[in-house]
Amino acid sequence: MANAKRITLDRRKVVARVLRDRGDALLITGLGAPSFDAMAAGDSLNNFYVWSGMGSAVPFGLGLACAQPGRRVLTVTGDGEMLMGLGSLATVAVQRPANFAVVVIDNQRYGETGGQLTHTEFGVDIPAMAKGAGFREVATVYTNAELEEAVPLILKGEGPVFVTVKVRPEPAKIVLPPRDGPMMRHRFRANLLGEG
Amino acid sequence: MAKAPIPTRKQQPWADPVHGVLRDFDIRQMAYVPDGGHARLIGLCLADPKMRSVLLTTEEEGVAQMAGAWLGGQRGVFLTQSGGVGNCINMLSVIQECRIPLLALVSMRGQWGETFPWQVPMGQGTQAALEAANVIVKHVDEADQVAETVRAAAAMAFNTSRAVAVVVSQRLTETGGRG
Amino acid sequence: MAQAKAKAKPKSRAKAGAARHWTADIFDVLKRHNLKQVAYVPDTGQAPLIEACIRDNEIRAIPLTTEEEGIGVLAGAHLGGEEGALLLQSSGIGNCINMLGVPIECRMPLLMIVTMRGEWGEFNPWQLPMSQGTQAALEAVGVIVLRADSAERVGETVAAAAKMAFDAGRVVAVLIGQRVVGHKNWDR
Amino acid sequence: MAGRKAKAEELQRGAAVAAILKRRGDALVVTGIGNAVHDVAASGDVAENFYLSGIMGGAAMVGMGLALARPDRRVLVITGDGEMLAGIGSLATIGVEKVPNLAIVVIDNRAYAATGMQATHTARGVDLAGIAKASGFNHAVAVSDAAGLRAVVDDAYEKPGPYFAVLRVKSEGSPRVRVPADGTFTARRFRRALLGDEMNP
Repeated sequence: MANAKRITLDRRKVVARVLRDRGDALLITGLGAPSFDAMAAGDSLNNFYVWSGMGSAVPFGLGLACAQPGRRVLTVTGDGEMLMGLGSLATVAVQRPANFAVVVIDNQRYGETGGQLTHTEFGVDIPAMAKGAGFREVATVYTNAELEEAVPLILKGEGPVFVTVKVRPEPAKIVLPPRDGPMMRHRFRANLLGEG
Repeated sequence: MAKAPIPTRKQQPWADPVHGVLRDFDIRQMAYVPDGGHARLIGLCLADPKMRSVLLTTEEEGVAQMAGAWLGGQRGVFLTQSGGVGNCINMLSVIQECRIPLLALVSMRGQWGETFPWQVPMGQGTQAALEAANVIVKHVDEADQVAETVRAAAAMAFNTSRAVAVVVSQRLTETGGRG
Repeated sequence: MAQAKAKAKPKSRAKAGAARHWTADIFDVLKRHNLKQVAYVPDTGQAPLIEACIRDNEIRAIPLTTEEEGIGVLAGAHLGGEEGALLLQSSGIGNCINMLGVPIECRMPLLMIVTMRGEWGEFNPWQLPMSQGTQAALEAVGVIVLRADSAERVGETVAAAAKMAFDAGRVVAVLIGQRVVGHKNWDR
Repeated sequence: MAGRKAKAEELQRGAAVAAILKRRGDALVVTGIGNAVHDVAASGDVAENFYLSGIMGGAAMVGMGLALARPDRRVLVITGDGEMLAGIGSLATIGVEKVPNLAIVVIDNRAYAATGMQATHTARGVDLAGIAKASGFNHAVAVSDAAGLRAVVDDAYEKPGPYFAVLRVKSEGSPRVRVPADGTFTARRFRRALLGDEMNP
């Protein structure tokens, strides 16, 4: 049922487009391909790549958004990572952080383990779950035109915002972000807070 | 179900005999989160008409499913990566408290030759965490020992109503996909 | 202990104030370290502490659906310059073991206040397997564990743990013994 | 989020569960931790009940494993909103598996009754039925009055599953009922009733 529409978008272009106008937005990326996508779009001191603990990218973003209400906070993650932390949608919705947006790059595959199909391939509608959880703005994007509409929502819309972007399943080339955790933590905080 | 390429018998030679053992034990439900280490075994189970393979969102669901399967008179097997073990510790208390048989196959990360730092804390703690949950752990790092170890673990799990995990070393699960 | 009346409204208990409640000592530590986010799964033992956090204007109290969400929330908070604490029951530890790899790997501070079930005088057998393995499971992934088994020791133990967490940058759990929390008895 | 309106909930949890169980026939019942155990046991502590007392978030998946093992029997999971919230992901797993003989009934009092009636996420707008629908359940409803309950009493047994119902009940806990606490006993009692003497297959 989720596959009624054709999926044509390229994940790397989607993430690059979303981040192009990010300004000083803070970015948390989920394990795997979304981190590569964000890295390919250009490393930034405002990026933090979460490399383990599947299901943690959304609560990670929530904590950051609560700590930095004056900044836009984005979590960009994949469908498999999001599926591991569905309860966090309810937790975010209850907190209603106005500065927080979640973007799920949904290729309907577990990219890191060989491309096995995820629940979204079989009709699980994560944006509708986010709606049920109580997110303020929810959208599903299949086309470039819909993406152009969604970008302002992601970057400026009153949150919590949830956007799923359906992308083609082919994996993109791996562009490895830094993976030394203490280093990433230092550089992120030093840049944001002026301290270690 | 999965269209992903399945690792060859050459890459994961232990998987086919393990699948044979699962058939010998009349395993009817398999629960899994996709995982490169178990990829060949998962593929064999998915292709097996006698097994119902269930794709989970998180690993603890699989432990609960195994409990339900046993209550209903079927045997199951639960496949997880070592990280997933850390999601299951609480759910394993149900298995312990009810003395429900559980056969778990764990593929290791963060252990043999791991190059990826974030896998190390959980990988190094996997066996201790399982033992903290009173799971009997059988570690195996020789390809030709995996099937026999699974056979012993299954015999123990289903005959003595215990939770038994076979932990398959990263030495045997790497398929060269990632460094 | 006071806890025997499981149905008593925690609010009134906190205010009743004959003897100072041990949760008040924890709250003082949280305030002293200027914690801003407190993530929790409701728990009878810590109810007065949770309520104090909800009432406090400087603390954002964040209810979770499951405990592992709290590990992510507090990692994000730390990146954003705020510290916090996770309040949970011992069984919830078993949901967090994998997620704890994140703060451990990144050397992020994390303070967990864990009320024990399934040990001192527990009546519910289902609580025992997890609680008996709580400390071992935490240590399996490298978490530093401190214990407090009397109400008087709670405040200083949490204070010591908070220093290790926030000053030394470590992941620390304080296990508050069920002897302190009290045990329910539905058999009467 | 229709349920957020301050409309007085008419349903009383014990009576609602009793009404559902009255026509259970040979259905198998799995309960989640806490008050649901007492609600179910109050209608009769029978061998075909399995009380999952030990953990938050596992009841739906125990029900699914059981339903897959016994496609000839209706399996009913009766649990609370807090327990269901702790295992939200299992809704997606069940939605994908499309288990036809599984029904989940959530007794939603919008509070963690076992720990002092703290508000759960459903008290603040989370719509569990909407999430179940989004997960691929065939039917997902939320009811809060007698007419709605009557429909659930039929549909929980008759609608092709997976079926999901939220019963919005008064915000209260349940009277305690004596329930066997020993899991090794309830699990084996359940299997003996279901599988005959086959105690060690």
